Amino acid sequence: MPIRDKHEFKVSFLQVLDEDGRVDKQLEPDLSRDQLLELYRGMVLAREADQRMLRLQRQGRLGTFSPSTGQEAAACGPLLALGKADWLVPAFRELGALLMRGVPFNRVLRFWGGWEEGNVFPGVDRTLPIAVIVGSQIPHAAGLGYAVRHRGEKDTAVLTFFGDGATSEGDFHEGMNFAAVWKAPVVFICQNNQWAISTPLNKQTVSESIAQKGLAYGMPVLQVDGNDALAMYRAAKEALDRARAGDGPTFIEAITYRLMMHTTADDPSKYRAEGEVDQWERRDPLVRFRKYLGSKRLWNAQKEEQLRVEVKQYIDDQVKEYETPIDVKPDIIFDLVRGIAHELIEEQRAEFLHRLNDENEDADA
Amino acid sequence: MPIRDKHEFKVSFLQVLDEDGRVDKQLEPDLSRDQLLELYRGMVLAREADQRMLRLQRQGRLGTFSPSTGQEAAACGPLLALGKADWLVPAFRELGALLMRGVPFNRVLRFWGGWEEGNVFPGVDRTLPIAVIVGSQIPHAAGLGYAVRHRGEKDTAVLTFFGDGATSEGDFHEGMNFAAVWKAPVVFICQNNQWAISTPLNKQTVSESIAQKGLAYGMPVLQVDGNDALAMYRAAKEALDRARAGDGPTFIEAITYRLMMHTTADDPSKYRAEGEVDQWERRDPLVRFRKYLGSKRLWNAQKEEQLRVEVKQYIDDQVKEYETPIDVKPDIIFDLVRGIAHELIEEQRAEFLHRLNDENEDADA
Amino acid sequence: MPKMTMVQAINLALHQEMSRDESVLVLGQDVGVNEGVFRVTAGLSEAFGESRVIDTPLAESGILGTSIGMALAGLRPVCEMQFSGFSYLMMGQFEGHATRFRTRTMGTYTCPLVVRMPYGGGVRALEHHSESREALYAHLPGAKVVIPSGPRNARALLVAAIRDPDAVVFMEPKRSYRAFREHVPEQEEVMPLGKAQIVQEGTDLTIVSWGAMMRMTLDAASLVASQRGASIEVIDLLSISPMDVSTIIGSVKKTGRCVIVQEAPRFVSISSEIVAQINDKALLYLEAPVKRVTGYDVVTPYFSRETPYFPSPRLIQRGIEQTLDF
Amino acid sequence: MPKMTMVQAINLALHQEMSRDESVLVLGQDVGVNEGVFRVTAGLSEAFGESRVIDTPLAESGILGTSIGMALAGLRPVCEMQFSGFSYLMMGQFEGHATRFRTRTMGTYTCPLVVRMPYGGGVRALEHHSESREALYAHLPGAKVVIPSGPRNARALLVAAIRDPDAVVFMEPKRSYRAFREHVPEQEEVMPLGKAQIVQEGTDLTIVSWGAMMRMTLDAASLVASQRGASIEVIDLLSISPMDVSTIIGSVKKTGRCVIVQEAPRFVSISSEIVAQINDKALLYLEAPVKRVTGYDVVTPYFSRETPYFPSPRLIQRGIEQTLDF
Ligand SMILES: Cc1ncc(C[n+]2csc(CCOP(=O)(O)OP(=O)(O)O)c2C)c(N)n1
Ligand SMILES: Cc1ncc(C[n+]2csc(CCOP(=O)(O)OP(=O)(O)O)c2C)c(N)n1
Ligand SMILES: [Mg+2]
Ligand SMILES: [Mg+2]
Repeated sequence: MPIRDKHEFKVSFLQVLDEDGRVDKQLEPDLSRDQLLELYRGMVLAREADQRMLRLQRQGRLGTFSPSTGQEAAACGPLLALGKADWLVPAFRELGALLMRGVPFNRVLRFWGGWEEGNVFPGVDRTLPIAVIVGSQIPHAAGLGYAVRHRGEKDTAVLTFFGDGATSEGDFHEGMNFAAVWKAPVVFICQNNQWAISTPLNKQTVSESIAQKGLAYGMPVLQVDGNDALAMYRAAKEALDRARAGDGPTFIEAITYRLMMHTTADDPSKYRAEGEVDQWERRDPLVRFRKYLGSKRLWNAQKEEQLRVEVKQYIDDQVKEYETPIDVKPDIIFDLVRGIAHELIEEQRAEFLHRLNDENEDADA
Repeated sequence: MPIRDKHEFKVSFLQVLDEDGRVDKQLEPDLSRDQLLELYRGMVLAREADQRMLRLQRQGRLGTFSPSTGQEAAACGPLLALGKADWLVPAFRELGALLMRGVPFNRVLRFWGGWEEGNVFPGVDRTLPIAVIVGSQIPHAAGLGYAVRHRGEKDTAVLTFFGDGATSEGDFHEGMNFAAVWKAPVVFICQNNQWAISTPLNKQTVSESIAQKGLAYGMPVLQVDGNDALAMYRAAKEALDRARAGDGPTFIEAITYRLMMHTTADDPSKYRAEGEVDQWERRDPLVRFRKYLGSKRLWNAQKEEQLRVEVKQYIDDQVKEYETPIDVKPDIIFDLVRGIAHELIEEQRAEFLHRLNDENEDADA
Repeated sequence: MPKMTMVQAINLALHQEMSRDESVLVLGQDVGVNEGVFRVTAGLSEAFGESRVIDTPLAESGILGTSIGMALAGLRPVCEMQFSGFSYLMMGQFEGHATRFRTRTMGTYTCPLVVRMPYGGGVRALEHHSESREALYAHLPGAKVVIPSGPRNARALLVAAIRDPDAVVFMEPKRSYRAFREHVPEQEEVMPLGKAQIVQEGTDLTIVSWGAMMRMTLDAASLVASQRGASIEVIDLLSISPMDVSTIIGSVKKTGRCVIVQEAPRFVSISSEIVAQINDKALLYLEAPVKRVTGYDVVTPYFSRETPYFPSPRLIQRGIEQTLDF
Repeated sequence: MPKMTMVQAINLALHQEMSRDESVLVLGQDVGVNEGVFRVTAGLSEAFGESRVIDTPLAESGILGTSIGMALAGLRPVCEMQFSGFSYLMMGQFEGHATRFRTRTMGTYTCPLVVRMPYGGGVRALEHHSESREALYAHLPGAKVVIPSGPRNARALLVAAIRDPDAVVFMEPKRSYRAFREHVPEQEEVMPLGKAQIVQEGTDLTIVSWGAMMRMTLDAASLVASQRGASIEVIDLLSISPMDVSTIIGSVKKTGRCVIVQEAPRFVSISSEIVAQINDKALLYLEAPVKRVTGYDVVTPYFSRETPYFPSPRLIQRGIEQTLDF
């Protein structure tokens, strides 16, 4: 008794498709052809959209944004398991998740283009906007989880994403703990893409894994190959099912990699070796999944070509829509500051409109 | 490979003296007679001082305070291992630690009596004042650890205390992580006394132990019988030695119990069963340690009597000192707000002195 | 109904609102079984159960952050910061989300929540338990900050805060929690947010105050009135943000003299803004500088020294006299 | 020496202070290998090594909290909040400790540290990257808040902040980081904290401004001066807290008219305090209400809408004209 081992823990690792696209039959999820194609389309759309955003940004047609190329499996796999009644609480590097959720691409563009309209998702409910303050959305997910359970919404869960860097923030810790204590139906997915801007994982934490951070909260944890869309689907599906069944939250670490810059304002050559990137390019989640589809005879070069054309057409249309001027009153922000009007705001609105007038005259003159 | 256990962890539990005071010879630390008696005196002093404070508070001679009765082993054991060059970063329930550190009891009284002088410890260096904001001192300990190592102060470590409730705060998380990443020489001791005011441990966290929270940071962790002064000494000594040797921080969970109210303003009968307290009273750390001393023929009733007399005499003297009026300028706070004088502060100081004058005249009239 | 303390009145508001609206819930440290360290949440857990009266872990940012999540889902959480001195730990969630979701999503998501917190000095408490920092919250666009001064308005304002569509910081002057009693009607009473109250009419001088300072202010005002026959108008600000500037301006235009009494330190405070509003809108009516009777710009001393660091009736009286004599 | 941008000037201050004093170190997110997201810490890691230029984990409260620990041990940490919009996460450590250790321990322990943070709008950045919230820090007793307006004073003030015995919030107007260059002498230059600077003398009207607004203000002032022959005094506040009130009062007593130009929202802001100080000390000298040209009390809009939400030279010009014509 004097010194004895009292508690034991382990962190398991899940991979379904290996790096060559070979599937582990035991673990292969039971997905229909349509579901598989939906997942693949989601990833391709995310990739193509990302590349287009990069061009738009370089052309000055879009603001700074955070590319997600390389992380499509981690973002899209779980979305295939998410229902309409579930809540989605994103960070800022889950383009694929937003698009699979049904958020029109033009809204994403509007967000990065500097318009609040980019946070309004017509017809898409229960989907929070991008969270810019790292980790701050994690307690929101816990609160949403509490709310849906409190309301007796059976079969409803909450899915939230964040990065490896976010796990250092107090809000990660507090949000995870609340969810665990409340047994809230929340699935926490950390996209461990190895970097937080220029900070490599080993300066972020010296734990052997990110997954083990969930042990602090008494939460089931799993480490997943985040470039394996099937594994991500499987892990998220199981966790969401557990959440819906009332068995509480789960923490999933998705091991993946940020193939591009942190944001378009960032120059990764300052802090990381090209070789590292090459190595991860070989683990491209799209290539791997395509091989799997091929091996199931669901895919070929022609289908790929068709898909790319369709996706690009969609993107073109959405870019056009994005670039259609937004027609709103210039003082809309004064309407939005609070739900109830107040004299000081109205006074300032009047000042503002007067000033706009004055400056426009000035510009005209 | 597809699903496999990748990391394994365990939490061990340490006890040296069992509940009847029987020692585990293998684990018994090599302490001299003087050291053992110093440790016992520390615990007795803490207990007697706590009881005296309770009386003073009830008599209106002291403000609200947080009694530490029952937690003496957890606070005093580690102090025996702490050197003068080490830093001590307390929370607010380590009376024994402050007294063993050499802080005169009258200073502790002054703190709880509402005087800043209670944070000035003549002749005692490297000892921070009581931290009231739960968990906020934890990052300070990490920063101090960085500083001493950065300065090349070999053989210097930092010891910090906090409660089970504190482990829910973001600052616990952030401070622990910084210390781990920096391999800072810090020993973190959580006094898990089962309650945070009225919040029981199972509403604070659903992890099987507090100790395992350290796994999140890749830190060595240990759970200790916190009512066993020898185990606390041993665990802290090993951790401090490891810290001094450059091997980084350690997290220790001391399992103990708050035998009294949270503070003198609290009524625990509202939220906990008496039976629970009785159970823990049987594990009184002083009784256990006294049995051990007796079994080593270092102690008997007469020595106990002598010690109690000596300690009470010290307490009496210190209470007298505490109740001697403090002679400082009434506007001292204006001197202390910043290190450099400024006109607005001087203007307000003048207003303040004028007002004191005016109100004194008023009182005289 | 017997007269009530502010603690009882706030408790009544919580009971009635929780009965009225299922979506209202209460969360915070020790608010359940222990009924709050000041017993403000007495009886709630018993009446509404643990799922609507939640004892949370010890984490202020987590408390507000999860409350935001609940509010986004359509609940109306009333969360408690055990003392305002620990509320700065949730400043990130407050500034970054509670005040912003409405603008950010153009009204698609809002945060109908209340953050209750006891604030202020005068109760001989530990460090961090005596400050008045309403200015920090009031500066933030989108925030609402409400401070009652007595049992009756505490009840009526808390009801309004709970029903408000946005985040409201509800600061309770703990010095007034049990200091006096007032009649509080059993039936529902709601006061609009954003409105001050003229609690005493007068023509010679306007006093603006709020929270625990109101009682002292009324005492000082009646002393000066009786000693000098001055007619003093007293405004209870109640809503710190948004501020009922027109009531203040209307009064100052009438009296030409103004004293502001505030417990908080002076620099960049609510009193500064009131002076600035008077400058903006009624400068030419002033017959004397606006007088600020406030706390000092120093770290609040420990409680044995604290008394002269807060305004006193005498200090307020002097401020009034000085302004009348200018 | 060639002319420098503000980024270069701040970098120079850091280089020189780190060379001069071994106890100075720099920490924050991406300040090391990456040299800061704005390159403010360029070359420091190379020159002084990883142990004095620390890439920290992503945790603002942890960054300030550990800096406080370092400062208590006698080091002089200069920590960076990557953007001021994330600094509210460390409000608890700032309010609770950085500003209080001196009073709490009666001077036994102090916190000689600097919190650098880029702030303010006008660079078309994401949400949370455009606010000016100096008022939050300035309200806290014990805090020092400094805002440079150009390369030369940025360098000289940062040196002073690093040498200051207490915690200093050093807010860098990111819009001015690279907007213009100034001659910055190679040899040491230190400006005292707590002092404003009269950058242009005049007799008809006083303008007080700071940070990124200074340039616009000077442009507007010279336009009005040339168009109307008005003699305008311009004060660069520099030190937000403690504030150099006597310089402002001296100027207003001379000119009788004052315009305050501030990027931040108006309500309970630095501009409010300046008006209040003028009310307290120079009311009878005023020939017109003090004019506040400020941001609006709304949530800063996303960047495509942001421009008209900040003061513009034209708006400042109008404010000056209106005050002259009153
Ligand atoms: C609280 C906060 N601090 C700093 C930043 C600036 N910042 C934006 S993204 C980022 C790194 C995030 O890293 P990680 O969580 O790993 O996500 P990733 O960018 O890799 O997807 C930082 C420091 C921020 N947005 N929020
Ligand atoms: C940040 C913060 N929140 C709330 C409080 C009020 N409070 C004081 S002690 C305490 C409970 C602390 O529990 P724990 O950490 O277990 O320490 P213990 O009191 O049991 O020694 C609380 C909630 C505080 N002091 N600081
Ligand atoms: Mg990352
Ligand atoms: Mg405890």
